Amino acid sequence: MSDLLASDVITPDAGETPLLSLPGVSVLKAAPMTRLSLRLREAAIPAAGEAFGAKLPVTPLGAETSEKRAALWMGPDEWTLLAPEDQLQAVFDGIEAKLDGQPHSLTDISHRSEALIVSGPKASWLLNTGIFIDFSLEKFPVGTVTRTIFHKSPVMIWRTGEDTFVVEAWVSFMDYVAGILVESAEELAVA
Amino acid sequence: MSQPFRTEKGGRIDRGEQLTFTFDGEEMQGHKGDTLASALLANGVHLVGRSFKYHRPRGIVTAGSEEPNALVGVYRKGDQTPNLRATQVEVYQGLEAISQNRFPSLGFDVGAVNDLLSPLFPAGFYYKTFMWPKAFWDRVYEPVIRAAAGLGKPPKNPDHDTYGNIYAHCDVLVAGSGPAGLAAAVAAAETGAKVILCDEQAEFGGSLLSDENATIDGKTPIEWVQETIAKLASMDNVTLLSRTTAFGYFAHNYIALAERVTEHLSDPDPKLPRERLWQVRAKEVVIASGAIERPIVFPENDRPGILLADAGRTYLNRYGVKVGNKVLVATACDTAWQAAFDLADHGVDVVAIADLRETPPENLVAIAQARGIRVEAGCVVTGTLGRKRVKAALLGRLMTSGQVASAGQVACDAILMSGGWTPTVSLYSQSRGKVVWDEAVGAYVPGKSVQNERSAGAAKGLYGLQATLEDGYAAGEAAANAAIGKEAKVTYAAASGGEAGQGAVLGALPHDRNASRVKAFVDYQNDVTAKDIKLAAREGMQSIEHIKRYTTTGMATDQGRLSNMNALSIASGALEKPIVDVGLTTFRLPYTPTTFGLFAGVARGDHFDPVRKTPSHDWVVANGGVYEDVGQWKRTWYFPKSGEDMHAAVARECATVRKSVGLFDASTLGKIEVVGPDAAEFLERMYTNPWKKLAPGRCRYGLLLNDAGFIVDDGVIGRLADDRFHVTTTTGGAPSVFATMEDYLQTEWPDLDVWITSTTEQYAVAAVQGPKAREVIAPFIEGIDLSAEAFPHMSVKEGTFCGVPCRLFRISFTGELGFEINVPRRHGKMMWETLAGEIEKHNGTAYGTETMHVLRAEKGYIIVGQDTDGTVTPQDAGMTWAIGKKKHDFVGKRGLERPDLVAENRKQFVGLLTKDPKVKLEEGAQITVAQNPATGTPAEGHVTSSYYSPAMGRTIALAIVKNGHALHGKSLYVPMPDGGIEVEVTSPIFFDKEGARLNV
Amino acid sequence: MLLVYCPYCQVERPETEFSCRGQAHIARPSDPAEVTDEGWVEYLYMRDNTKGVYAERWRHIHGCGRFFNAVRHTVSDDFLKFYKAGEPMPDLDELAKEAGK
Amino acid sequence: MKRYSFLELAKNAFSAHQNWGRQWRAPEPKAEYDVVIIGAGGHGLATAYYLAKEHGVRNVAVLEKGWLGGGNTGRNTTIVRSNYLWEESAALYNHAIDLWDGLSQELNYNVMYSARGVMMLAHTVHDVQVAQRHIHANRLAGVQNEWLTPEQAKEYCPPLNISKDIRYPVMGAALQRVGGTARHDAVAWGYARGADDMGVDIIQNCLVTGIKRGADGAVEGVETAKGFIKAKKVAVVAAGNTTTVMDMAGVRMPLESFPLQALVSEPVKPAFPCVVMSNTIHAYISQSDKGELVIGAGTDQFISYSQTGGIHISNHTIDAICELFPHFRRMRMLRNWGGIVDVTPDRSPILSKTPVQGLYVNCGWGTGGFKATPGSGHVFAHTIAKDEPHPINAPFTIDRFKTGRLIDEAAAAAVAH
Repeated sequence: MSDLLASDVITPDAGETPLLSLPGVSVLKAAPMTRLSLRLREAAIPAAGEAFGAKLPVTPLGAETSEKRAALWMGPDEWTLLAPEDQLQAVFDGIEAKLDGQPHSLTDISHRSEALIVSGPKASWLLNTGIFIDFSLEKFPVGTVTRTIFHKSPVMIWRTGEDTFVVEAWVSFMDYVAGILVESAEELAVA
Repeated sequence: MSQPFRTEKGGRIDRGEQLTFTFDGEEMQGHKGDTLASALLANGVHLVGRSFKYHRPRGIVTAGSEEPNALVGVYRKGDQTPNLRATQVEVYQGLEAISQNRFPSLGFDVGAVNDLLSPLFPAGFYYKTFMWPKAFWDRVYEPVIRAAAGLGKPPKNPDHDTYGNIYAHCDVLVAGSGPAGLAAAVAAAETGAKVILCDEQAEFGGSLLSDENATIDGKTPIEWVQETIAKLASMDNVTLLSRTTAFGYFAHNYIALAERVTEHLSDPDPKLPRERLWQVRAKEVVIASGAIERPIVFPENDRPGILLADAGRTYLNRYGVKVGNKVLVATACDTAWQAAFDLADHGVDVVAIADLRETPPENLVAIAQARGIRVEAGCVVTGTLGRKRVKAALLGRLMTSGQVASAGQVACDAILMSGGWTPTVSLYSQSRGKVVWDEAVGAYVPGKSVQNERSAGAAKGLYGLQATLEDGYAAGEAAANAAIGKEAKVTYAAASGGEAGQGAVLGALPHDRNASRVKAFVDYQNDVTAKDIKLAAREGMQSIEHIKRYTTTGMATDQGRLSNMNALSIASGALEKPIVDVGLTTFRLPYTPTTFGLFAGVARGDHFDPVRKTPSHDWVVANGGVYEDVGQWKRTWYFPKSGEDMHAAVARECATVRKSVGLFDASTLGKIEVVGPDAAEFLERMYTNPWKKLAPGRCRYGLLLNDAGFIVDDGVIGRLADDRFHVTTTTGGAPSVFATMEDYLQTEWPDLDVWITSTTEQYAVAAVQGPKAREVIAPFIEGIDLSAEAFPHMSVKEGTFCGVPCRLFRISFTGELGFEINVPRRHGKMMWETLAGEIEKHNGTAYGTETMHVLRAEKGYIIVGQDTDGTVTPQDAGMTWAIGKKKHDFVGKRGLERPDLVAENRKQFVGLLTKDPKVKLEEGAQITVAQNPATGTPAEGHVTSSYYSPAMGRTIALAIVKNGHALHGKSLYVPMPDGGIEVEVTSPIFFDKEGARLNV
Repeated sequence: MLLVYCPYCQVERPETEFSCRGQAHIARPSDPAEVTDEGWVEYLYMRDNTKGVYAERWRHIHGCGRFFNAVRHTVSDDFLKFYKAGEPMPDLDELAKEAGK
Repeated sequence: MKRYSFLELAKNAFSAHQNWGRQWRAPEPKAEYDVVIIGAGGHGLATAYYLAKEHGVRNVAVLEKGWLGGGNTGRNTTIVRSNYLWEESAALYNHAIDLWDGLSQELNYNVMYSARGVMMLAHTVHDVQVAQRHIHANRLAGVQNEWLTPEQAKEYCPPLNISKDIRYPVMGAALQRVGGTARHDAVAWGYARGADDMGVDIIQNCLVTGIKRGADGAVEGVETAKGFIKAKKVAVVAAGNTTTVMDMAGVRMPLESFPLQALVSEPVKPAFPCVVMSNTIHAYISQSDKGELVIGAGTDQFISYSQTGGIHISNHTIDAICELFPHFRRMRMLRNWGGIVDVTPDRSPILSKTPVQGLYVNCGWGTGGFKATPGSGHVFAHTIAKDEPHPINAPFTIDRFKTGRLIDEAAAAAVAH
């Protein structure tokens, strides 16, 4: 899990058994967290970052992290802000207070999705069974975050380490995503 | 019989490992490394199948994936695969193969009578007959034709195997691992480029695996292949894929590969996929697909024992199998001579080399003579004898007059033929490139590259080992340079031997036989002869596409790779046009037939499409709820108690809601958070209704049109704050409403300061409906005064439910006092179970979508998509009240003003009551003025919804009826097969017309 | 499956991340009330459907969600240009010439 | 024209089939025609045939840029059915069914119309409602269509998986028994032979490059690869290329042209007795007389004239086929190809006069044109000959998009709640 130092927001859900645990790859459910969708105009970016406690990345597909905070670039005026589960109200109120008077939209989406932590030397191979993105480190360096498609489900992928990815999907898609990941990894168990 | 045709030594087979397999139930032996074809030949078996139309006995012709004849069915643990090429099936212990298209047996096939009747079956015969009597087509002719056609038997059982998928990116994809492909891969890999090398065969090396004579850098071809592969395998930037066919070349350099993972294994681990689809985005592609040898079109060229010369050489050198003991070589090309020499060197009696050229190369003639092989120059085969195996050939001498004179008969048990070579341009052609005729090569070769690809070696008509290697290196270098901008520093290997052969022939050979009696096959599998092609031309088929479709030449499972050039040449002669003016049919993907399962991949059962469940799912399952599929969602349809059918369950649920209280899972409804200073302005523009004056804490029903003016969605919208709305949509409409909003927002009104966020899955939603709804929720709600005065109908407030934050709506889709509680989704299970427990105390019930539909129908509320169908306006639906009268514009407003949308006689939304209260109309039933309308009478409308209404104690229906609003009280009819049902047109609101129950 | 470049994410992605929304630069009339029936049908339904170089709208629906425009040759399916929503339509003839089509 | 029959076939067998005549000529264009039809696909050739046969208009040329029947006619999955929802559509397609029945005899060319039944599956409550509505509407309109329970559907089509365990279980099906398939090439060839016999000139490899209009705006003729051809009337039947051709006359069309893919498996012995369609999971399958499973795939999302499409389209079609017919998973794809389908906003065709005098257009058939071939040609010939629509095609105007009187087959089936 050392890869995960990129963010202390995403942690394995202690109560859950791993969905998959093979020498090549493991799949763990992440613990619940605060997720906020923040939309605003360019002028408000610095203030919002200040209020949140992590800068809002302006580089496409970029992520900025600080202690207990991660701000993920989702689009040119869209960020997903991550924080520990119990800090929802504080973070929400803090940003709203700071951005008062500046056009913006802050929406709680904490429960909308669930996250998996896919890690191991075969992690990118496993993702590539359903995702058409080049996960080589040159093309998809650590820290890259993007939405994409996994088979027939929309997902979000955040590379938090060379061999570690956070895979998020809307809750009702998670059985599908996790199910196919586990099924596709089955052949890795063959010597 | 133990492999009587196996050579003493040599070949790529593992002689130490003997494998047992069966063919048509007969047990035989082969070796690891054998294909089914090579093993059958080793056992002296040539007869392996029957042809498509005439059921002629057929044998193995090739050693590759272009094999037209040797198609077999393979059985494995109850799974059956038809039409596999014996030349590609690898032998494993216990392999079970059967021949096809024969009855009762391969040796005695009653279908062979077709061969005798063949004068009646020329190309396209079926277009000219089977028309009388008319009724016989469906009942007699077609069933007979269908039973006779087809090759193997279709699989009978569901497939047990799984199929994998992998998306990959590379700099250079090399398709084919013969000399050109290997050289290209090495050159590209040396630059550091990411290389994928694939080959359809089990072993890399292509033609090098069957060449015993040449040397490369002083090594045997096989040694060089092994060294090269070992080197490539050691490089991190190289992926080697054997048994992997590049079968499709799509736009933007997107290549699909089929990897056969377990098919060659005797007992594969079930965890392994049977095949894997590689979908590769390659920056550059090197097509090194080689060339294939052409058959010669002479009479009776289809008997078992007649093979391509190179196939004979491959069986000998690669598999250690002699194709016969007395072999005739019939050729127009130098390369076949080497096959003759190799066979002779292995002790096979080469009875003659018949070369149609007047003067074959002297050096070859000298070598032949040195081996004591009879050489016949200017000589063609004019026919063959032997039913299930060739036993003799008729030879003919080409005269200067163009006539052929008989040159006697020669006994043989195999004939190797070579009409020259045809570059394999399938992948290039799939890449949308246009092939060009190369007179020097005598073939179509790749023209200009349309995508980022280049062909190398024999695939572009370049022959000879040295030239092929050099071209491969150059192609690999150029590809890597184009992909990553790096020059290669690779030393080219030098070859000796493997010279390019000269000589070729296209089209049907002349002969001295009765032309109307003999058959010279162009397309073996589809039984197309030279005569068929000439007939098509005579009948006015001028385009090669017409000839192909009329004769079916080139439409067999090899897609004409063996036959096209000969067919073109014959057509060219018949049409008296140069070959280039005849045209060329397009090579379609896949390159070779590709398993459906490979395309389907993991998509089956629950992984066919996501199964979207709501948080109540476990409870519903435990309580016997029945689901219906609504889009990807599972929604509870109804909750039968033991002994109840659907009707009883729904009646009980309806009555219970009206009487006390019901609980409904509304989580699937789409939810969109609209936030920003211009939120109200945005909704004002999107929806028909006015929004600006809606106070925070209040809700309103919203109607959404498209710009054509038709209803596309609806839902309740609550204003949480000046700049924040909670919008709901239909379940099915959620994604499209969101996309439509984004579209208008981003492209039409980017100046608006408003953003939308989907919150469909952020909240779980429970609807509590019924007179006791307030009592049910009251114990759990905090922070909201639930009294009618403080929280009237169409209100929304934020508070808590069991301590978790909630958005509480007072809204109703049932006509009863109703609340919809939104809690963050992870608390949805808790909320549902809490409420389910609570309603029990009030003799309430959980209810499903069917009850929801009945209750809303009693109130005349529309369901978009059921009562509307994309052709209904708000006026039609009787919802003029939903249109903001003072609004200058909203989506759909202009559309609504078009002539037909304001015309008389539009179909309008009404209620229907059957004269007999017990008769329930069928949904979708038509409505007419006459009780028993004549066929073809235009309908006045149709029944959109129909239910038994417990509250009304009778059936009710909703409908769309022409001028319906003016027809209240009038009678119409619903015509059914057993007579028209009289109905009265009414208001669509059946129950509590004043809405008193809502406002308690 | 085409390879599409998103000018916002600044990456090439497979077509399945995107939805194509037809011809670009067809603006909704700013005052629909002033538009004739002919004008409205033109806005709603009439499309150039060009066999050749064509400007069309794409949305990175499974990415950043943004609409943008692309110029594509509808016979070869080659993309000639990608540009953000709001930017003017490029000279299609010029682009065709550059691409040598 | 030499009549085709079994006797004739037997007779010719004795002369080694040397004496069969041409099925159609390869004429050079004349300077002038009464009617020039642009597009020698099934619809264009049928139009020419009925112009000559029913209206005595025989001075007709059919111009084809490639080879006759080489567009969508030779690329489609050959399904014939008429169980459309709206009365206007049902009348048009049922008119075609009436002509299909007996077409082989009419043309003296076996087009192999095989009424083996078309079954449209319902997987959801909404599907059932939509199917029932079609059945009721069809019954009133005199169009055969009936409801089958899953068990009855299975009996009619034994390979069908009606297990409740699949992702979208089959809840029933609408069966049109008179629906089925026909041999696509034979349709084009049969009409070509028949039209040619009555004097129609079919001119292949003759690209139209312009439509000439006179000072009064009326058409005067067409510019072609083989020179200018004068014509009193010009009829455009160019499917996916309609926009391009109509642009030459300055007429804007509400059309978009999408790539549509289809594929066949390797031939196998009879495995599939009828035609099965599922709009909900996008499957479309039958088996040809040759033994190939013929499968219709979807359209790509962008317009294109490339006649190819993406693999993801095939993937999604085949996964649906394998879900419904799991034993076909081991079958193999033999050929995959694409056509260009011209689609109107309401998914119904346009068979209409145009704002230009003497110019007629027949287009917008989307994915479903083959089945209408005889009916379409028949009423379009009427429209051209009389300069007014046949009652059956009167609703299929270009103008309907302006007035809003759509014939919206898609809307009626698509929207879910």
